[in-house]
Amino acid sequence: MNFDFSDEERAAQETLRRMLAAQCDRNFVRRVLDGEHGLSRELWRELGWQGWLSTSVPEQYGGQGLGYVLQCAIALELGRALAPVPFWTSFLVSEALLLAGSEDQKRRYLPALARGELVGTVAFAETAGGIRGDLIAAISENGRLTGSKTAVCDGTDADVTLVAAKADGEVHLFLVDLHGAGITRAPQTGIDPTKSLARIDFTAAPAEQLGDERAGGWPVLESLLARTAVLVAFEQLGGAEAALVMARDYALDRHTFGRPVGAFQAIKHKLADIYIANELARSNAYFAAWALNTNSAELPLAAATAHVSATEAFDRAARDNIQVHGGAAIAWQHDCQLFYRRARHLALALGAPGQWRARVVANLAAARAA
Amino acid sequence: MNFDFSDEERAAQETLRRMLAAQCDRNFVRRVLDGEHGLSRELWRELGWQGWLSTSVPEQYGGQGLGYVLQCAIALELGRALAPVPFWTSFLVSEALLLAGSEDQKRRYLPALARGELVGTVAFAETAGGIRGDLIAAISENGRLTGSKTAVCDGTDADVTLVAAKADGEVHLFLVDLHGAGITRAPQTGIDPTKSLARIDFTAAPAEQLGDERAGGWPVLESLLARTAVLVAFEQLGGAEAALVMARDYALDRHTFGRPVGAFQAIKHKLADIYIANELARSNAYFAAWALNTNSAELPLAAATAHVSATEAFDRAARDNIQVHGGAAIAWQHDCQLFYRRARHLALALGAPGQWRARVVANLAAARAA
Amino acid sequence: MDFEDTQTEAAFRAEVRAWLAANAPRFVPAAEASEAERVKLMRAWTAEKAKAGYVGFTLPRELGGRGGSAVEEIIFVEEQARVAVPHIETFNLGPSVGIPVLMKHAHPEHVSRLAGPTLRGEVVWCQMFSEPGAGSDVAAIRTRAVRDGDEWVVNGQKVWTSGAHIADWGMLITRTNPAVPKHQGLTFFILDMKSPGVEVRPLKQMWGRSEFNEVFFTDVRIPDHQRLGDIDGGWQVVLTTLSNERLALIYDRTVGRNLVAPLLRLASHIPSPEGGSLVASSGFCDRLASYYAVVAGVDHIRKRISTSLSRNERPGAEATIGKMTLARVLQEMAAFGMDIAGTAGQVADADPDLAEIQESFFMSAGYRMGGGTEEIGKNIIAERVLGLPQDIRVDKNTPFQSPAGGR
Amino acid sequence: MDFEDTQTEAAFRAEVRAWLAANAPRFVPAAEASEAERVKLMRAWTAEKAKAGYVGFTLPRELGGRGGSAVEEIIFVEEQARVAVPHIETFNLGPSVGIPVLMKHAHPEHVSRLAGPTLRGEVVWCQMFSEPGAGSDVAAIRTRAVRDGDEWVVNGQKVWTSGAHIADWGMLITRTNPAVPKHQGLTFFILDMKSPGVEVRPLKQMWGRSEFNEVFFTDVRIPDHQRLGDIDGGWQVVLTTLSNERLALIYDRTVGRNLVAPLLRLASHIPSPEGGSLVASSGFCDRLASYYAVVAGVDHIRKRISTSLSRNERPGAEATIGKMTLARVLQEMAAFGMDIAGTAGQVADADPDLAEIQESFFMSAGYRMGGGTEEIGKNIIAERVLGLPQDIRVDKNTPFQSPAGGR
Repeated sequence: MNFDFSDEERAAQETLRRMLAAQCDRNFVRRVLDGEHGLSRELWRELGWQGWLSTSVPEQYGGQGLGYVLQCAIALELGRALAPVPFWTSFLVSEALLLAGSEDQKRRYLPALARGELVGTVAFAETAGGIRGDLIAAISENGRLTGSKTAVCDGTDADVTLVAAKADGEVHLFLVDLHGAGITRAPQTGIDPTKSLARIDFTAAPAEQLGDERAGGWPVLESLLARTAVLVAFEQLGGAEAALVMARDYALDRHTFGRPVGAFQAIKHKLADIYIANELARSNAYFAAWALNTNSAELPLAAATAHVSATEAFDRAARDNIQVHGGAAIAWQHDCQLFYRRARHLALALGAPGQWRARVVANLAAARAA
Repeated sequence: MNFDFSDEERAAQETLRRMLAAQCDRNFVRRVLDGEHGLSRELWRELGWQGWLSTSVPEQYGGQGLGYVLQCAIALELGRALAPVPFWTSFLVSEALLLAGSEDQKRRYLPALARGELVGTVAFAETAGGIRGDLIAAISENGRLTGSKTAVCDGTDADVTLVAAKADGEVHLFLVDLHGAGITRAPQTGIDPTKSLARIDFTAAPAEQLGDERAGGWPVLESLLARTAVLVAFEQLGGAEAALVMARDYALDRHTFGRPVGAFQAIKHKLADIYIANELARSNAYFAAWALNTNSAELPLAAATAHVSATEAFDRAARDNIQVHGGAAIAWQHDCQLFYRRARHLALALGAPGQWRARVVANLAAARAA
Repeated sequence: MDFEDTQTEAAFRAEVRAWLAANAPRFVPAAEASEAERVKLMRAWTAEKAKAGYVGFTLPRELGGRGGSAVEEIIFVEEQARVAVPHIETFNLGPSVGIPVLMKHAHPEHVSRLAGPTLRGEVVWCQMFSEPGAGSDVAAIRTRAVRDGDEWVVNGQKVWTSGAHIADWGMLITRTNPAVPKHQGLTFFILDMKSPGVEVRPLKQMWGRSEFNEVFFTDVRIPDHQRLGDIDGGWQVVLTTLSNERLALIYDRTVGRNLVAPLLRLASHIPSPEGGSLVASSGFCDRLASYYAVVAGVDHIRKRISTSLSRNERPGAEATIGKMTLARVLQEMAAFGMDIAGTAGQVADADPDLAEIQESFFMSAGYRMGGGTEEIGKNIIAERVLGLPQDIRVDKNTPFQSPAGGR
Repeated sequence: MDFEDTQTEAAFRAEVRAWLAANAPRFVPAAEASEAERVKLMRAWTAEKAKAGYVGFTLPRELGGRGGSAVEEIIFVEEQARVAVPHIETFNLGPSVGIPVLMKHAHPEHVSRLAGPTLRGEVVWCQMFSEPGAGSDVAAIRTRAVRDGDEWVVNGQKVWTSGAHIADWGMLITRTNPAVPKHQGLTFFILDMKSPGVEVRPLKQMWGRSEFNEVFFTDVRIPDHQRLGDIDGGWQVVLTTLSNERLALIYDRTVGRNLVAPLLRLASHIPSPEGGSLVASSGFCDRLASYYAVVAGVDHIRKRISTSLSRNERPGAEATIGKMTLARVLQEMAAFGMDIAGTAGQVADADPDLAEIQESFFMSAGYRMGGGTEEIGKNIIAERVLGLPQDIRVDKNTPFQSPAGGR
C-alpha cells in the first residue's frame, strides 16, 4: 500500500510549482481579474510544450501514457496557483474523445489538445438547475446543431466544444468547431472573471456526433463528469491549501491586542477547521485518483465524494481566509477575492453541488442494494 | 408597541418559577428518569388547582379566559424546570375541543382538563415519517376505532386521547376514552424517559367524532399542531435558557490551565452562540405568541418559524452544555442528560422537524403568491 | 405582547405619514441619479425634515433637535422606509454619534456652531478610527498628532472610512504619547475635512463599489480648541462614540438585506428532479426555513429593542445579534443560491435574483467585518451579557512604543 | 497511489489469514457471553496470538515481541477485524503504551518481569490520569503521594479510568510537591491494582453502560522502585504515554462507528412527500453525502497514516482528525436520523436502525470528550501543524498550592 504520490510525481509537482511561481504568480492572476488580459494562451501553450497537459493521454495520440495520478498532481498545482488556463475543460474533451470518440476524431483533436495548441470546452447548461436531460433543449439534426448554452467555461477562447444536445429525443454528445459556421459567442460576467465564461448560440452549426455511432449520450456524459470531477477536486484542493497558507501566514504576522491574531483561540480553531476540511478533501481526492487511474468500479462514488469534499473545503478555506484577514481582505486590491471567486467557479463548473451529493447517495444506495 | 410580557405576566411567571423550584427541581426530574416514579399526577393536579393550566380556557368552561400570552409564559417556566407533566398534550386536546368540539364535548372535558384532573393526549403517528394522511391506517367505522399508534406522549397515563383516523377514506379526529373498551397500552422506552411514551392499540374502541358533524379532519389537525407548536416553542426556549445558565455557571466555576474554562475563547464563543440562538428563538416565540393570542393570519408561519427556531436553539444548548462540561457530563448522575433528552423529545413531539421547515417555506411561498 | 401603537403613537404615525405623503415625492431621486446628485438631494431632504422638526428626535430643542422620544424616531424611520427618498448612511453619523459626543466632550461653542447645520444636513460627518494596522484593536492606531503652540500637527493614515469623500467634518483619534500604554496616549479631535493636507482616496471593494475611503494626513494642522476630552484622554471619547454607534446599528439598513424573496423566486423557476419546483424540495426547505428563522428572529429582536427604547431602557448586547448573524447566514445563503442554479449560477447577467444573490455573496463578506468582526462581537456578548472573564490583554500595561506594545 | 500489497505484504497477509482461519473460531464468544467470560476469552486469545508471534509487532523479540514492522501490525489488525474474536480496548493499552513507557522510564527488572505477561494477556493495564478536577489539564491532578521510607503513600481519586475493573496493573500520576508549579511537582508510578486501599467503582454513563470507572486510593503503599522517572519528574513520563496514546488512536475501533448504513436503511422505509423513499430526496442526500465525505475521508486518512508508518515515518496530527470530526458528525447525524423518523423517532424498541441511531446519539457525546476534547485537539493542530502560538498559560510559573495555581 502506498497512499501518496510517488517520489517521481512529487518531483514533477515541485518542478511545476516553481514554473508557476515564476510565470503565474498572483499578480498575473490579478491582471486577468482586472481585465488586462483574458485566459492566458501563452501560459497554456507553455504548459503544453512542457508536457504538463498530456501525461494521461496515450502515446499514440501524442501523449505520454503515464496514467492519471500524475495528472491529478498537476491539477493540484494549477489549483494552488489559481492558474487561469482551460485545464479541466480541455481535459474533459480529451477524455470524451478517449472514451467515445472515433479513431479519426481522436487523431484529429487529441495531439493538439495535448500540446496546448487547442482549447477544448464543454457546453451543457442552458438554464438554472442540475445537469438533466429534461433541461436540455438544444437539438441536433442532420449534422446541424441548434440551441443556446450558458456559462460555457473558457467559452470565449475555446476552439472546439463538446455539446450535449437532443437527437431523436435522446441526449447525445457532439463535437462542434467553434470557429465554424452558425456560432455566436457572447462573453458573460461570471462569479470568477479569471475564468472566462460565454453564452454560445448555435444556429444550425455543423456538429459531429462523438464517436462513429450513437454510442454517446447520457452514460458517457455521466462518466465524463465523474472523471473530470476528480481533476477538479485536486484543483480545488490546491486552492484550499494555498488559501490556508495565506491565512496562516497572515495570522502569524498581524498583531492585535499585543499578540499575533493567530494566538487567539477563535482564529486558531478557525484555521484548524480549515486544515481538517482540507485533509479530509485530500484523502478523498487521493482515493478518487486511485479509482480513476485503475478504472475501478468505485470511481463514480469516489469521484462524487471527492468533489463534494473538495467543494466544502475550498468554499470554507476561501471564506474563512477573508474572515481571518479582517477588513483588509475586502479591498479589490487584496488577493483574498481570487480564492473566494475561484472556489465558487469550481463548485459550480460541473453542475449543481446538490446533484453531486445526490450522486454520492445514489451510489451508496446502489452499492447497498447490490 | 410592547413586545414583551406584561408586568402581570412576569409576576405570574416569577410565582410559578418559585413553585417549581420548590416542587420540581432537577432531583425530582431525575427520579422520574431513574424510574422511581412516572409522570407526576400530583404536580399536575397541583398546577391545575393553582390555575396554571386554564389561563387560556374561557371562563364558561372552567378556565380564566386570560388569553394565550400568559399560557406561553407558563410553558416557558415548565420548560425551564423540565417539568415531567402532560402539558402540551393536554393543551392540544383543550384546543381541539375549543376549535372543533361540540358543546357537550366541551362541557364534559374542558373543566376537568383545566383543573388538571384529566390528562389528555393525542395519537397520530403510526410509523416513521411526517404527519401525513397516507401514513395513517387507523380506521373508524360506526363509532368504533381500530388501529395502532406509536410514541403517544403521556400515553401510559392519559385519560382521553385525540386520535387521527380515517373515516370514508378521509382523515378525521376522534375522542377516545382510554379507560374504555378495546384499548391496550404498552409503555415504550423513548429518548426521554421523563416523558412517558406508549404504543396504544385500538381494537374497535368506542370513538366519538370531534364535533357534532364531520367538521374535523385535516385542517383542524394542522391548526392544532400550529397552536400547540407555539406552546412547545416556549417550553423549548425555557429548556434552552436553563441549559445556558447551567453551562455558563460551570464555565465560571471550573478552572483549567489556571483560568476558568469560560475565559477561553473557544468556550466563550460557544456560549455566545447558544445565547444568540436562544435570543432568536425567543423573538420568534414572542411573535408567535402574539399571533396565537390575536388569532392572526400570520399564525401558521409564525408558529412554524417559532418551533423551527426553538428546536435549533434547544438542541444546540443541550448539546453544547455537555461539551462545556466535558467528561463529567456524560455520567448518568449528571443533569446534562436531562436537557439532552428533553430537547430531542420536544423536537420530535409534533412530528418531523423537516415537516415544520417545509411548513415555513410553504407559508412563505403562499404569502408571496397571494 | 402587543404590536399595536398606543393612541399617542398612532396619532404621531398618522401625522408623519401625512407629512411624508405631502413632502417626500419631491425628493425621490431619478433611477440614474449620480452619487453627487443623490448627496445634494439628501441634503435638501434633511433640511426639509429639519424644518418640520423630524430630525434629532432625542436631542434638545435649543440645539435644533425635536426634544422628543426614541419611539417617535422609530416610527419616523419605519414610515420613511416606505417612501423612496434618498438614503445615505453617512448622514446618520452626525446626528446619532457626532452631536452626542460634542455635547459630552466639546467646547459649548462647537456644539452650538455645528449641531444645527448637522441636523439640517449642511454638515456631514465621518469617523476616522481604523488604520491599516488597527482594526478590531482601535487603540493600536499610529496616526501621530504633535503639539505646536496652539495647534496640533497630524500625520498618518486612516482606512475603512465611510463617507469621507462627502463629509464636511470628521472625528479623528490620534496618538499623542507613544511612551505610555496604548489606551493612555490617544487624543481625540474634530476636524474640518477641507483642511490642507487631508487627502481622501476611494477604496474599491471586491464587489466593485467604493463605499469606503482611505484618508491620508500630511502635516494637517488642527487648533487645540477642536480637541475633545483631555490630552492623552482620547480613549474615553472613543468609548462615547462606540456606545452611540451601537445604538445606531438598530437603524442600520444594510443588515436588512435578505435573500428570502430572491431565493424563493429563483427556486420557483428550477424544476426539481422529484417533480414540481425546487421550492417544495426538502433540501431547499431545510435551508430556507432555517435562514428565515434567523431573518425573522432578528426582525423581531428589533421590535424588542424598540420596546426597551420606548421604556427608556438602554438596549443591551442583543442589539448586535443582527449584525453578528445576518451577515454570516447571508453569505451562506448566497452561496446556496448559486448552488441550486448550478453551472448557470455563475452568471448573473440575465437574472436579477441571481444578480442580487451574487452581490450579496461579496457584500456579506464585508458586512462580517463592519463594526467589528463577529469574533469581537461574541467576546462582547460572552463578557457583558454572560459575565465571562475578559481575554488576557498582554499589552495592557506595556508602553505603546515598546516592541510588544506597538503592534 | 497504490492500494495493493507489496509481495512481502501479500505473503504476510495470506499467512495471517490462514492462521486466523485455523485458530480464531475457537475464541468467538457466544452472543450472550458475560463481560467476565469475554475477558477470559480475550486473555486466552491474546495468549494464543503471543504463541504464534502476533503480538507486540514492533517490540523487541527478547521482550516477547515480534521485532517486526508497523505494516505487519496494520495487516494483522485489518485481518483480525474480519473475524469475530473478542475485542476489549483495554487489552491494547499495555502493549501500545505500557511497555514502551516501561522501556523508556522503568527499572529493567520491571520491563523483563511485566512485558511478557502483558503481551500474553496475563497482565492487563489501565491508565489513571484524569481526576474530577483535572480533565484536559492533566497536570492539575491532586492525588497526593507522600514518601515514607522506601515507599510512597497515595491518597486521592481518579475518574474516567477505562478498564480499571479488569486491569492487573495501572499507570498512575500523582502530586508529590504542591509547592512548585503544577507540571514540576508530579511523580509517576506503576501500581498493582490489587494493592490494599485501591477501590474501583464502575461509573454509569448516560447511555446506561459502565465503560469507565472511578478509582479511589486510601493510604495505598507503592514501593519506590515502581516509580518511573524522577521524583517530581512525572510529567516527562506522562508525555511519553500521551505520544504513544495518539498512535494507538489509529486502531481505535470506536471512531469506526458510523451511521451511513442505518440511515440509508431507515430512509428507504420512509415515503417521501415528493414520491419514492426519502433516500432520493434532496434534504436527505445533502446531509448524508456530506456525512459520508467525512467518514470516507477519515477512512482514507487512516490509509495515509499506514503509508507513513510503512515508511517508518511518525504520523503527525492528522491521526487525530478522525477523533475530532467523526464524533461531532455522528452526533449530528444521529439527531438527523431521529428527525427524519419524526415522532416515531423517539422510540427505538422495534427498529434496530433507530436503536443504533439513538445509542450513537448518546455515545457520540462521550466520544467527543474521550482523549481530550475537540477544543484541545484543535489547539494541538493549530500549534503543532500550523505553527500558531500557544495559548497563554497563566499558571505556568505559579506554585500549584497558591490560589491561582491549584485550580
